[in-house]
Amino acid sequence: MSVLHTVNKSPFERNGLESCLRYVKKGSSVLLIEDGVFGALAGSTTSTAVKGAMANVAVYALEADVLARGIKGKLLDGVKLVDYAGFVDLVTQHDTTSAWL
Amino acid sequence: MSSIEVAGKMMETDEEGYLLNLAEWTEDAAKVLAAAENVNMTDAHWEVINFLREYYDEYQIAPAVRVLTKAIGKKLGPEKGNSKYLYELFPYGPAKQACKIAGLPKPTGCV
Amino acid sequence: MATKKMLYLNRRAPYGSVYALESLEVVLIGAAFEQDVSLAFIDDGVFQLLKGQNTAAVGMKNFSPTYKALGDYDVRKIFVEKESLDARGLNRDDLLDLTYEDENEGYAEKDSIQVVSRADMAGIIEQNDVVFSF
Amino acid sequence: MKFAVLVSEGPYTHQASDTAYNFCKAALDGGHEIGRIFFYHDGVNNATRYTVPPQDDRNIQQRWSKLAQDHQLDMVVCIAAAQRRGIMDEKEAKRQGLDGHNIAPGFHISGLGQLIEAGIEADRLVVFGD
Repeated sequence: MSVLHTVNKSPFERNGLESCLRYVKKGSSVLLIEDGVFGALAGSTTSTAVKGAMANVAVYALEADVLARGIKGKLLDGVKLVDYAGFVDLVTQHDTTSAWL
Repeated sequence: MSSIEVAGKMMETDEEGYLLNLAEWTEDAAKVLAAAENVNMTDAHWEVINFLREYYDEYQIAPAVRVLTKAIGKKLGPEKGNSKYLYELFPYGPAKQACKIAGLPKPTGCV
Repeated sequence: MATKKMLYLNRRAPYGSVYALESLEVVLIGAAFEQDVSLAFIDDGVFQLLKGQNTAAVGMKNFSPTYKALGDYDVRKIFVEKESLDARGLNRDDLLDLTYEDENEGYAEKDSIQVVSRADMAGIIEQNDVVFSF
Repeated sequence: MKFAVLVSEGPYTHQASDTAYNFCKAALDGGHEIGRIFFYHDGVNNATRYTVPPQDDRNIQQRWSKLAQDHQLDMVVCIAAAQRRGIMDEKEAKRQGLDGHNIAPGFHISGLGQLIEAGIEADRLVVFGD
């Protein structure tokens, strides 16, 4: 079964993203929302881990949260942006959703 | 706010008659609480009340009715481990009525 | 009603926030629905199951004894991640003894807690239809 | 597809209820069904009608109430969590001997069983919290 993992915490404050990345399996996806979008920053202390995960899973970020925080130009290559409708689509495309709060 | 009188001492209860300070509970309080519910306390009632108190002491929760019936059946015999028996003793339900008499927290009404 | 595989994913320590307590409340109510229930404890969630909790001085209710009632509620699959224990200097002996009675084997008492590896935990998370995160 | 949504945080402090709202709206606009929105933990605070944000801020409670009205949504507030945090409907306030109630239109108070049931009946459960 495929899982959509949502992460809503900055990786610089909490370990939700780090923890989540330990459990993602091929075919699953990670969606960064709220402060979780800071996990998509390029050149940060988390970038290597996120890039590593992208070898197996797709990493998305909620565009509204990226824009709100002014980081659209600073994201890792390969992170895909979605709007809320895209978020809904991702939920439907995976068998389960697991929130890393 | 209401109160009941137990052996000369006033104990506060809420609108539905549950003790506010559970630490005040005594067997005499149970008798007064039961009388207010028109429950005449027999040995069979005490068995259930004591069981509930022991369960709460050990696990810090009042057991769900199906857990209570199963556990009572195991401890006091299968003829007592059914909800019919418990509802005969406590017509308004073992969760609400027996917990009130036993001095356990008021069920939140969850389910 | 269909039976679903439901996972309660616990990642927080007790007392510092209400999530552990209110998660346990969901589990107890949810048990009445007779679904295929598992509990997973990872990260700080493993602190919920520590023996020897004493809340007297903080003035909060100690709800750790309630985990021992889970067997009565037919909650029998409690997975604790070994790596999370290791990272915190803990092992199985530091955790509560949680048991259930197996009616198929003469009501023998069995351990509800299974300490599993991170790799196994990833598989457990993936097998569920519904994940409640707390 | 039929969704169930769990909102575990209150309004304004965390973004969770904003995200939940935007998600629900997008799902409904996309032709999906929301079987139930369940408010738990501090999430019950979304349901007080006594929130008065400044005029240039969003009114989170009113937004939920309108969404519920427009789409006949079932928005349930957990009774145990609500009692801890002082969210009352008329019936509960009376049962508890309180002098008023504060639940907003479109929300109703019920048990945790409604969360489990929502999880069973929906195709997907999505959790928003802190």
